[in-house]
Amino acid sequence: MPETTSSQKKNADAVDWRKLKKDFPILDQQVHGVPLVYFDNAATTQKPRAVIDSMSSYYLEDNSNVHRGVHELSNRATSAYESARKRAAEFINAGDTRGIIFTRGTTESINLVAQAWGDANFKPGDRILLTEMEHHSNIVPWQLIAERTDAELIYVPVTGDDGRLDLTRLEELLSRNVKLFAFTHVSNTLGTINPAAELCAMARKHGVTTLVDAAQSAGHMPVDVAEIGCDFLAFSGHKVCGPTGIGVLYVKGEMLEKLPPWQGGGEMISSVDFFKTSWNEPPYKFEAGTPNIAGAVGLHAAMDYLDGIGRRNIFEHDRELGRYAWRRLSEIPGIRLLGPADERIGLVSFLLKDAHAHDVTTFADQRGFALRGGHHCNQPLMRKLGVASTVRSSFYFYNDTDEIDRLVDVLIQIQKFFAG
Amino acid sequence: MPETTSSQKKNADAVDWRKLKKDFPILDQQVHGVPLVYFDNAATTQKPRAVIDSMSSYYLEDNSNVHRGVHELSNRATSAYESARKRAAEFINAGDTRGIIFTRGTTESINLVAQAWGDANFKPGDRILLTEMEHHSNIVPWQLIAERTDAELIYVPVTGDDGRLDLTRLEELLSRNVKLFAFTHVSNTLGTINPAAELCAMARKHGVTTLVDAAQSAGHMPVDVAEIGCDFLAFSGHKVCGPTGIGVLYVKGEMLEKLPPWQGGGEMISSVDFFKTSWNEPPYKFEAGTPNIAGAVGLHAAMDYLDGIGRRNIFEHDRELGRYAWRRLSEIPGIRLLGPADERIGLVSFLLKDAHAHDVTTFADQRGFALRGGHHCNQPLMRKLGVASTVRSSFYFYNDTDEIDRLVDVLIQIQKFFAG
Amino acid sequence: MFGDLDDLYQDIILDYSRNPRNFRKIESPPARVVEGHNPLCGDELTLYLLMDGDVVRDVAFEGAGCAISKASASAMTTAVKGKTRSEALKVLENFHDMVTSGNAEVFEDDKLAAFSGVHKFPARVKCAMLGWRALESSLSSTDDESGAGVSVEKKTITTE
Amino acid sequence: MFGDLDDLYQDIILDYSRNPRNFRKIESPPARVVEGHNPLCGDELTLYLLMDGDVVRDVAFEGAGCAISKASASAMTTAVKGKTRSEALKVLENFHDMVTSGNAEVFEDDKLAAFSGVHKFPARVKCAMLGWRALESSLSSTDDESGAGVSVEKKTITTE
Ligand SMILES: Cc1ncc(COP(=O)(O)O)c(C=O)c1O
Ligand SMILES: Cc1ncc(COP(=O)(O)O)c(C=O)c1O
Ligand code: FES
Ligand code: FES
Repeated sequence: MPETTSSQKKNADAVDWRKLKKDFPILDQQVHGVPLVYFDNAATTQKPRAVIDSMSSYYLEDNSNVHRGVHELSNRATSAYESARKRAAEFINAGDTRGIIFTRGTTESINLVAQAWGDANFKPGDRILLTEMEHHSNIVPWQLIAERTDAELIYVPVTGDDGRLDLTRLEELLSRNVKLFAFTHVSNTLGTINPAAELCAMARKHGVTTLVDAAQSAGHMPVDVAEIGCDFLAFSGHKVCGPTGIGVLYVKGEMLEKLPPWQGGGEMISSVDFFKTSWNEPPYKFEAGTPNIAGAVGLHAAMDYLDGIGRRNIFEHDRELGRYAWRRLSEIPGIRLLGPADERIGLVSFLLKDAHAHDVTTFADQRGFALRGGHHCNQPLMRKLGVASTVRSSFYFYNDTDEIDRLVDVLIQIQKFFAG
Repeated sequence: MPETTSSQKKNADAVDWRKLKKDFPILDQQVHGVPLVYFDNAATTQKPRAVIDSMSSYYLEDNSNVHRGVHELSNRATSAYESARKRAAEFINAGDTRGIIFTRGTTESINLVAQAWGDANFKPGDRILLTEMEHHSNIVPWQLIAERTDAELIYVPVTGDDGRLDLTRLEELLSRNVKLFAFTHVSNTLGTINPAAELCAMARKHGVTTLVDAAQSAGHMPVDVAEIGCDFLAFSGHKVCGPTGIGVLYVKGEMLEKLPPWQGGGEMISSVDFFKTSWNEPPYKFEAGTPNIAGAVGLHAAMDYLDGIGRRNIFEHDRELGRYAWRRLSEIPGIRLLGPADERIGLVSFLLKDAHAHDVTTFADQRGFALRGGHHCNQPLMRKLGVASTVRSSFYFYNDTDEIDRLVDVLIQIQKFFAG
Repeated sequence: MFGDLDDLYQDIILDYSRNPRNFRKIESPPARVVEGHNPLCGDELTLYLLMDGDVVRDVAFEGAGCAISKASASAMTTAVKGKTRSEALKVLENFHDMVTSGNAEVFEDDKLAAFSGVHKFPARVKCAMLGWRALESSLSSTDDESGAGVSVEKKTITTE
Repeated sequence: MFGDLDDLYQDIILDYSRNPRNFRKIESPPARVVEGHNPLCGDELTLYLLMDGDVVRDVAFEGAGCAISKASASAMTTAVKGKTRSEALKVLENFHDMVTSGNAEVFEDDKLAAFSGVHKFPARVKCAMLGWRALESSLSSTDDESGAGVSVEKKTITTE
């Protein structure tokens, strides 16, 4: 988990956050006649002009198919695509580009592991360990492969409203014939930051393979696969200021050779006969068909943009917002706040007394606030917490405390409106 | 196969093709100090400004995640995404948006059918019928599922250099316990247009399910799934003037309910429990995770753009170029031209005497021509034709006969250069 | 004061949601029981329907949903009680037309007209339809010969 | 006259490709046989290597590739004949450095320097390396005790 040192603290203070906001043209607009406040960053982040322009330039100047061409445009497209891969390797400190597979996003990355690795490795009675705070994208792929292979799912419990993993049980759970432990780095509903390195170390002790869902962490804090020590890690471009339709699956070196191919098609082959095919080397072996080339270009620009600010700075900025929001929201009578009070990302989930989450978000929308209400693709967790839905307000570096103050005012109005 | 009527002929003549070329900024550039001539359209097409701008606008004004949000941006993003689906249904005359599944491209569409439908339907000894002119993307997914299910692949032969399917054998092949017949609408190496409706009708007679690979046809001629009568059809956005990272799988109504889910995750569920999940309705059931929203927006603009010109007009224009190229190339001594002399798309594959395909493309590139040399992801076909690679020049509506004349001059130079 | 919001959350809707009508169980059997589920939010509503031949003798619901879904289900119960099956289905059809088009003509002078504002909030149409879709599903099931109610396990409300 | 093309297709390369050197079989056994395969284009090259202890006694190739691959394989055979295993591998390393960097210093006064132009054509580096990678693979295999050549089924040349 990121530590704050006083020198880094200074860095975050030195960033001109207001100026960065100007890089996001979409934020400078009115909705329903009032200024937009975008607080739905956990669903998707906005894109800075540099990212949008990088993709336009690609199509305006360099567009071609990759890898098998020898002409100028094809060379440019190939080198743009492959340098995005190199950048992604740096972004998570993967060391080697062979372990960087481009996918559509976190969901597809996890499905690849479940269907290719899982299918080859799970035997009847094997256990797949998840946590109760997983996103549907880190549950359903495992249910599907568990059914196919007669493996079984078990879950690390969440403690309650303060939303931590009950780690006292982990050791015991890991020893129950577990083959794979898949968990989220940061919860998209609770805001909890899980101690990924610690969890992976424990899993390794038991010979358990690990997958980290970094959808909510990759754009919000430094993510270092060497430090975490996981076997697989997944994240989405659209949640790190990048475009939709692109994401990354990281695969650790020793896993790469053992990972069977998943989708078949162009690019992923070395040689094809009518009845027999040999595979290309990783990462190409796992990328069938024409990839999302422009998406990779946009993701490259997004990673450059984020690391230009510094993800540790972003983390500190957002954490301050999260703490501020938590404090201000606590003032609202009868509000129920979910997740840990600290050691959290810049995200708050809550329930107002007398007002349903969707009524709150509809009302807030008319006041310009983009909030998300619902189960946040965390239905099992919601059921455990005894709620059908929550309101979620998730922040990013272009948000500020002033926006939070205005939100609190509107929430108080809403509370009154529905209480009658 | 498209018929030319005299009235449509007039339409094609009435289009100002030169003016359309101005919609493609990328084409107005020099490479290696000479003007670019882009003849690699079968690999990927270029994008008109309208397509590029549509995606920028989406990110500049409307970007949000889809479906589960109630705020303004989320409504806009959802309606942009769903109206792209509606447009795609029109584009191939699917009637119903339920059968339009957004994927990464043709390859992923075929893998979805192979892994979800194939896995549920193939039994040991069942046969999967392909043709010898299939792209790797319509071979390898079937090899993978055949291996898993102990099904068997069989192939409709290609007649030889004139590159037609040997249809005299089809009836007999279909009767050999075939469960699925998957074939390409248009060959990406030979340029052959297969009589898709006829092939599907024959398959239907034998109770055989059909999949049409429309990667090379969707942007080049009218494609009408009702007329073709197929069960599945796949195409890619990037080959129809749209962006990379988006494609379509069409599924016929009666197949939809029987198609099991493939990838698991957000959006594709109706309700998730820790141990059990129920699926959303089609098409959502088949779209796990955040989709390529901007990609769908770009594809929408591309389909509008193409149908603004008229795909029948494009077909006629390109066919003329193909015929012209065939005639002019035939003048080069010792050239070997592959595929049928007529009933072909605007695409020519050939071999020069004394010059290897990759030497030809490297040389031509220095003269500004983007050609493709290689096996074009058609290795089994190439082996059958006794070649390792060919040079392919593939045209689109922004190309013209003048460019072809210049290509012929350069090819004659190349021939001389390597013959010595 | 609140623009479009006032159209959506009219006084009668707020009242119906705070004090839902026919918010109770009906014993089953003889009542038919259907669970409606809105996959967009996860809300669930249980509908109880007691038929007398072709006529809705009693109808009631339970569940924790949003203001729109509770108010709409309340209004539905008061609107269809005493109606025949086909009359009830006709009201449903008109109601659906109204919440998607905004045109409240058919319901002039009726409390149901209060829901016409929903059409400006496309993401909330499913909320307004939740109780109605459960009713539709319940009406289309048949009581078995023993007279025991038919319990449809769970009905996902996917079409608006 | 042709700019970068002249750098790539130098006279000596054209000559070597039109009239490849050591373009023949060597009987196996005793020769080792390796098939190199370039997945980018599908071209295949068969390399025959006859060792005398640690020394390359004879080396030859067959196959239908592009001008670059044929010329480079030709040059390779002439360059490594008579060299020890480690000397040959050193030449390979230098050759690879040159075709990726363009720096021909090590090969001054050598026919191999003609291939330095390849570095301007990144998509063709694999062509220039095809024969060399087959050699590398062949050198790293060992003859079995009977003295029969080792036949490596097929070696895909994926790294440049
Ligand atoms: C924790 C977590 N995992 C996975 C996902 C799925 O990401 P995507 O929809 O980009 O595939 C999300 C985003 O919704 C998430 O928050
Ligand atoms: C006939 C055919 N099928 C399938 C494909 C694969 O399409 P994609 O790479 O967009 O998935 C192609 C394009 O290369 C093709 O030409
Ligand atoms: S938000 Fe769940 S029914 Fe309205
Ligand atoms: S093109 Fe095949 S080896 Fe050069």
